[in-house]
Amino acid sequence: MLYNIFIDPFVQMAQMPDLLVQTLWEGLVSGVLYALIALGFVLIFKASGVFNFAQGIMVVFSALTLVGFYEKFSAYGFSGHTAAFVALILTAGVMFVLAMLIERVVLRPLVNQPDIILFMATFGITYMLIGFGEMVFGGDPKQMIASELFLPSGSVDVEMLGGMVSFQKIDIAAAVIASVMIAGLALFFQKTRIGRALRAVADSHKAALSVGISLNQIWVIVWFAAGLVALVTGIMWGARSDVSFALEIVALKALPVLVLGGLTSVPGAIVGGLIIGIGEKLGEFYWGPLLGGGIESWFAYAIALLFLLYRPQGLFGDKIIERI
Amino acid sequence: MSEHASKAVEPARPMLTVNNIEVIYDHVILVLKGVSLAVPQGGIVAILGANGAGKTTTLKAISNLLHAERGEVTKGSIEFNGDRVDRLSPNELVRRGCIQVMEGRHCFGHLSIEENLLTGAFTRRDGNRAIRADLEMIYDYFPRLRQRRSSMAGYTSGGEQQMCAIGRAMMSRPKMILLDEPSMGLAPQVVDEIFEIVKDLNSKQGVSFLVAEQNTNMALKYATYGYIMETGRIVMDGDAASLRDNEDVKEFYLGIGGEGRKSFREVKSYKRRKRWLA
Amino acid sequence: EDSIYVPLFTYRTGPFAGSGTPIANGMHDYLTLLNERDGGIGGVKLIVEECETGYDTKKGLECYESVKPKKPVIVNPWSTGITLPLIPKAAVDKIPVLSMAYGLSASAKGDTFPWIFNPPATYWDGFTQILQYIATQEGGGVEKLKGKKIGYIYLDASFGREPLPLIEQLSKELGFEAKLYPVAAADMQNQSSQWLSVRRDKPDYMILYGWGALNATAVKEAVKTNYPMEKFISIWWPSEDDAKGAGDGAKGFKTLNWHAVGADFPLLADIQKHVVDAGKSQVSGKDKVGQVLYNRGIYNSMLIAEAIRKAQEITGNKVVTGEDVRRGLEGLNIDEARLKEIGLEGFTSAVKLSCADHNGHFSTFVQSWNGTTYEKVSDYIAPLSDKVGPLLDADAKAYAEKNAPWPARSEACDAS
Amino acid sequence: MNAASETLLSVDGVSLSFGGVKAITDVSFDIRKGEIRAIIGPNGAGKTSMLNVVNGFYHPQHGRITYKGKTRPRMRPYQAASQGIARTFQNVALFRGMTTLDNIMVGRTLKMHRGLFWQMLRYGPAMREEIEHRRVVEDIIDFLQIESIRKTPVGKLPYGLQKRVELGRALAMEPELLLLDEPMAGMNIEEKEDMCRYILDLNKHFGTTIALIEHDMGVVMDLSDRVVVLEYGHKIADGTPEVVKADPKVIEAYLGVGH
Amino acid sequence: MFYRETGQFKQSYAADQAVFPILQDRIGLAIILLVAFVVVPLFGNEFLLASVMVPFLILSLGAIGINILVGYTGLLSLGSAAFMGVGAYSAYKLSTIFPGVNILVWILCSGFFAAGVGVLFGLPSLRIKGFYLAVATLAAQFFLQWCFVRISWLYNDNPSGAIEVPARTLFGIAITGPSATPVTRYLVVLAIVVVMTLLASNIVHGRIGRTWMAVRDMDIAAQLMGIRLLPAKLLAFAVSSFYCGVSGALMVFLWLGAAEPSAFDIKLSFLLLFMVIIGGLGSMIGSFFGAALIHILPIVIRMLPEALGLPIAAATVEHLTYLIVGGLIIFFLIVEPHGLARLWQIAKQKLRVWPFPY
Ligand SMILES: Nc1ncnc2c1ncn2[C@@H]1O[C@H](COP(=O)(O)OP(=O)(O)OP(=O)(O)O)[C@@H](O)[C@H]1O
Ligand SMILES: Nc1ncnc2c1ncn2[C@@H]1O[C@H](COP(=O)(O)OP(=O)(O)OP(=O)(O)O)[C@@H](O)[C@H]1O
Ligand SMILES: [Mg+2]
Ligand SMILES: [Mg+2]
Repeated sequence: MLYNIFIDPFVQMAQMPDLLVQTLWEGLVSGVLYALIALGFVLIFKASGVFNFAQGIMVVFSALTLVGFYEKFSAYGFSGHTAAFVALILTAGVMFVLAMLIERVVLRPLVNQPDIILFMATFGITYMLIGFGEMVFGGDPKQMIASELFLPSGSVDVEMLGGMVSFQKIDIAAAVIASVMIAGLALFFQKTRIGRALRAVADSHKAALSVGISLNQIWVIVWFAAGLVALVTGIMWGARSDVSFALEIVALKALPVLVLGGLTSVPGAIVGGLIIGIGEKLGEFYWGPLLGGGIESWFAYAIALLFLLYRPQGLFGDKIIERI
Repeated sequence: MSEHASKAVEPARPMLTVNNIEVIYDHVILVLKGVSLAVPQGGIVAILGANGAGKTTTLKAISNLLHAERGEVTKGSIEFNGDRVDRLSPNELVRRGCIQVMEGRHCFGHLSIEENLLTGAFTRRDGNRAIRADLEMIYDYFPRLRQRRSSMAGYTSGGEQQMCAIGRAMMSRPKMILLDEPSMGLAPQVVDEIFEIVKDLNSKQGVSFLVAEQNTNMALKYATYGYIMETGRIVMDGDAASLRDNEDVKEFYLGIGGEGRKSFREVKSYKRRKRWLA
Repeated sequence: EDSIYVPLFTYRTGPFAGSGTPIANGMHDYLTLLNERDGGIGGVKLIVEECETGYDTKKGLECYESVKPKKPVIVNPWSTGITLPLIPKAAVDKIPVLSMAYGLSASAKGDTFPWIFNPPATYWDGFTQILQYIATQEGGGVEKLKGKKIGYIYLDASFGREPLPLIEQLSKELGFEAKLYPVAAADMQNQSSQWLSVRRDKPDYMILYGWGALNATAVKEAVKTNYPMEKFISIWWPSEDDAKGAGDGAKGFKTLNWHAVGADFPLLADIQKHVVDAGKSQVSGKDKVGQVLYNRGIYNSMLIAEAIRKAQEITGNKVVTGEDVRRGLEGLNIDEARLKEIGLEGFTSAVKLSCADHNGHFSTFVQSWNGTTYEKVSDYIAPLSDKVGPLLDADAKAYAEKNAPWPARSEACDAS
Repeated sequence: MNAASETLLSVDGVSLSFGGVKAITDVSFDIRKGEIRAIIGPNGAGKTSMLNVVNGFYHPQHGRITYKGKTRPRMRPYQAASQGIARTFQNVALFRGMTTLDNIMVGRTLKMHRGLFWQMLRYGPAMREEIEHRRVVEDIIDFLQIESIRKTPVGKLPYGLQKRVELGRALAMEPELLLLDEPMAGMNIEEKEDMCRYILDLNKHFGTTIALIEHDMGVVMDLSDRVVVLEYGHKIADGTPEVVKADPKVIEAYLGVGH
Repeated sequence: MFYRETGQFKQSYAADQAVFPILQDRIGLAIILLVAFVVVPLFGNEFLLASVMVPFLILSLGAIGINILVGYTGLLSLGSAAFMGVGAYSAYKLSTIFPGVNILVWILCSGFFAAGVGVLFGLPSLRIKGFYLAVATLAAQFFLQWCFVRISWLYNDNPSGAIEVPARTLFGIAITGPSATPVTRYLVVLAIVVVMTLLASNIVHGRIGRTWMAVRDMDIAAQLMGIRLLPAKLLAFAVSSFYCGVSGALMVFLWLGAAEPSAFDIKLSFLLLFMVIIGGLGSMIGSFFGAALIHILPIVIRMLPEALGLPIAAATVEHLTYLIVGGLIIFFLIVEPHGLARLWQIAKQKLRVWPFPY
């Protein structure tokens, strides 16, 4: 038993290094994809203290809108790429309108309410998006228009370490896009005037109002940004599986990532994502069989919990201020 | 009431006027019952009154922060620089030059002191250099803040946070500052300093002030005009000097009844507060 | 006015809507056709009403309670979760439950479960059918499985776990090595670790028991790992969409089925004419008629309609009740001739149920994805009844024991 | 006040720092049983931190705290409470979602013993206990003259009243040592006078020892028996109000010339 | 006019400490109980009893459990469905191991198992707070759900993977199983829920409740009042999980009749949490309001088109239900963020000052 837990997995790793590399790569890719979802949460949380339950459905909604627009255009005979990019722009527009609506209808009247109330309100948004989305797009799964958006397909197979390791091109693209986005957002928060204002809003709505920060404007910006992140996430996840309402479940995967990295930290999202992604894959691949497999569903949470016991605010989260 | 008397001494056209406003919290709790007041251009006006009189509520009504606490102005109007402002958003009001320092600090705990001060300049469009210069000015006013500039505001002491809140408001280069209990929790030296700063800004930059303050002594020393509130109404007003000489004010707000200042030890019985109205 | 009330539990919403919608359309359109074209069954109009469950057990039970006062002659839960609580209720409420190739496998035993029907095959049957297909690929009978490594990737829930005891038993008896790859419901779209393990273990064949997004993702991951598609065989639930997403790489992906794919049948032509073209269907496009899951719905409704017809025949009543339809199901006998009459010649094999056997354990065949549709690539394969039978008996007995006092069958058998 | 009365609490060479920030450096002083001891000093001098050290919320890096003759290496806040140290807070720390009455009742927690079972039944012993303590609490409410706000959620009270409720909550613990952190901030003269009376009455009639932080020099000088002055975490003076008031270091660091 | 407390002076602290000090409230409560125990069973049809009232009561009980944790103690938990599952599975195991003992005993006992598991997963709450804690409890949710799937001993190795409710009686009347009529099931559930609500309400109005609220409002200050955080929080976890556990057992035994592990999935956790928030955090009656809004309202909306004779497809109705329920949640939050319970209070307040606006 002890051998199976403590020795055998490492023996396996040593014996089949190519598989280890492949596992790490898969972990890295899932990590990046988790991080993308987590990023949407972080954006909104950091900028308004709202834990946005609707992020998952926003991913689905944006992806469906994109595909929906694309289908409409290609029905009118536009060529693949043009239609795809026009659809992309229109979808961004839709996300902007959505952000405005949410700000106007939901957030503005709820300014300065406790976090949990805003959290609840995002649940209302989720319900409405589900109802609206299913009404408009129906429940059938749709194909993501990956190649029309010039996303690569196929894989790069590299022979190494006595085996073949294959890197999916779409995964590489996802990793690159995610890194760029995350770096950009991190800079934005730390270095710009708006970024500072965003953090101020998250700290206290009331005080932010009193110094003249326009919550309305800021919320639109942030929710729009989160909408765009959702769109990118939707494209990437959609390219992996189909675009359907089932994708919503994936959003739950972002929660341990988020917590591990710290709810308020953009770099935390990516680090958390990588730790969870890689930890989860290694755990499932090498240790999972001992428990009969399928431990991935809670393993991520267990990792997150362990880290939290050590650092209650996550790895990079803002310190929880306890002062009397 | 001395309504007409006050008209006579008004030095300039009012910068801020509050006309007969009524405020209700939570749709059912009536807190202000018809409050009117005016702050002249370049004036320092004090609102005095006991706990719960409605000073804070009045200030929040002016700066439009009531909305965030489920309060609402149901009657009356508020004008700033001649325009009605009671429907504006708080940030628009700040942009027009009226900013509030809230009671009880409200710093951004997770931002450093310096970042806190910089958020004050959010509405400003006059460039980094001017903002930096003002930052230096604030640090000169409050040297303690300079020492703690990179500490997270949440970890600083109560007085440091109070300074930070005041400094932050000053960073917006306002035409008018609504100060809610600025002296609370500050060392006596710093209280003096704050009021000196108020005077300084008032005389050098022409900033007007509306100050809600419990430290009546201080407030009336620096203010040009004062209002006294009781349970949601203005019960007395007049220029600072006349209030200072008023017997009732002396007795209840300055603590110097007929025979001059008493020791706190000698206050014999719990007095029942005299009410002017109601 | 005379009518027969047939509620359809459907799920056109929720995460499984992709599969639920075509099934619902198929079921609905068939019964609507009967109303439109023939004026119902035996001259009695059918009242067909959908109740949306969202594949959620609680909502499903709510549907059940809401249709119960309207005296339904049959219910189709379309979810194992909804079926299970209905099993004991059926006898009390006198409403037969048709759980077509899902639900509780043991409910095939008519003696123990007089009110539950799950034709045409159980998941255990399906598993042995896949094994036999593999054996024929290897060029022989089941003895060819010896020494083979067979991977089983499944939804880690009751549906996927049901074959586990069978697998354990068979792997011992037939000498193959089984590798298990459970996928948690929350991780349906995220199977890379399972497929990494597949890469490591290199199973000779992969068997898939999935549902909804799990199928689509599994196919994609299999393509990504370069798993040979012709060796990847699923139980009967994947749809066209599930394979399509993976592109050309998915060609050769196989699933079990017991009915044809395509709209090339007189009955489906009639549906096209009387229902779809008349705007009485909810299908989003003409090409949807004839797809796997649409036809699954057709098959389901065919069983309902034939059971009602049989019930009318047995009782001589036009308006039948749930009790009558239960008898109709037990006496169900759709032979080739009848299939031809219905307009579904060659659509499927004959169906005959009995008092004792509510499932039939019919043969299924293997179909293969060719990039646009599924093609039948094998003959009908009968299940290994000698292996499955005892398991079923034992399970039915165990169920009755665990749920003691389980009522003994009091319903008489019609002579057939 | 009897100067020779025994020491209740003594602080020996306490130092406390947070990362680079030295909040308290090597401070020693004592509090005698039954006295009113004031701690004053400029903002950020470490007064609040000192109180936090005393009731175990912060743990000093160096130094010892002896309370009632016992030295504890690492006192936990609830231990401090159970040994009779109660306090009020600079930033009002009331339980905002509860009524005045409930807030003060929380102060009685340590004195109530009926467990979950009786609490669940409520009638019987739990109710008797509840009523018994309610009586005590009503006395406190009477004493502080907050009858009218008994059932108001404290979050909605004006600042001054919140401070009073907080005092009530601390009193409910029947403390031996009461730590007050700026109890009179944000009050006008009249209210301060009331507050002073409460403090003096407590001290006189119940013999409660009081440690007081306050920036109003009038109050401090009038009430306190002895005063400690901190500056930048160092103790710069300690003695009777008269002595301290005259100390040039104190005048320079804190009082300013005006006072 | 009718809602005046004038003239109702309290002669003793006992009367003033009562949970319902105002006469009109007590009369209202009596009427509600009368309706619940007599009118509803007499006049309600099966659908109302079996699909509306029974689930509503069971969910309310779960919501009370969560309210104790989230609303009263301020610990955000998303693992409540799993704790319900623990209750359900332990009731199932107990009732199959000891079939002779009355099922109600086991249903109530199952709460203790849930409480135990709850305490275990409550341990991190000492260090972890807020949304971070929520994710820690998610670990409980997913881990326990995994156990329900994996440990087949829990469901007696049923090949269906589900727990199936055996038929059991009380005084010769079937209360579980297929032949238990909706009326009996309703009355049994109602009795349990009423008693447990009463007990919970007693707890939260007493010392322990105040301790919890103190921890919620300001844990640091609570500590300095002599409250030990860990025991207080763990007690909250225990009591809360107890209620969830019983509610879970009731859910399987008296409502669903059989349940797969997915009956206790994360969706249920969220739903219960939302009932509590929309109903009113820290309010017993709010738990009922919330359960009503989130469980009953969709049913009503779903039935409306049919009642009005509108020919709307089932799926469309479902979409509209989502839209409307979502919209209403937002609407109610905006009208009163503190939940329906507070709205109710304000309504009473208005009634008190009626006919004046304030
Ligand atoms: N959010 C609120 N909801 C309900 N009532 C409130 C609210 N805020 C304040 N009040 C009530 O309004 C009245 C006036 O309060 P306000 O804070 O304006 O007084 P204040 O004069 O500033 O007192 P202090 O000197 O103590 O700061 C008080 O009786 C208070 O209870
Ligand atoms: N938890 C902490 N982390 C970091 N620094 C702290 C912490 N607590 C206090 N400090 C710092 O220690 C110093 C002393 O703070 P303290 O609150 O004791 O001051 P104070 O004397 O009470 O001042 P005031 O009169 O303004 O309330 C301050 O500079 C403060 O920033
Ligand atoms: Mg105030
Ligand atoms: Mg302090």
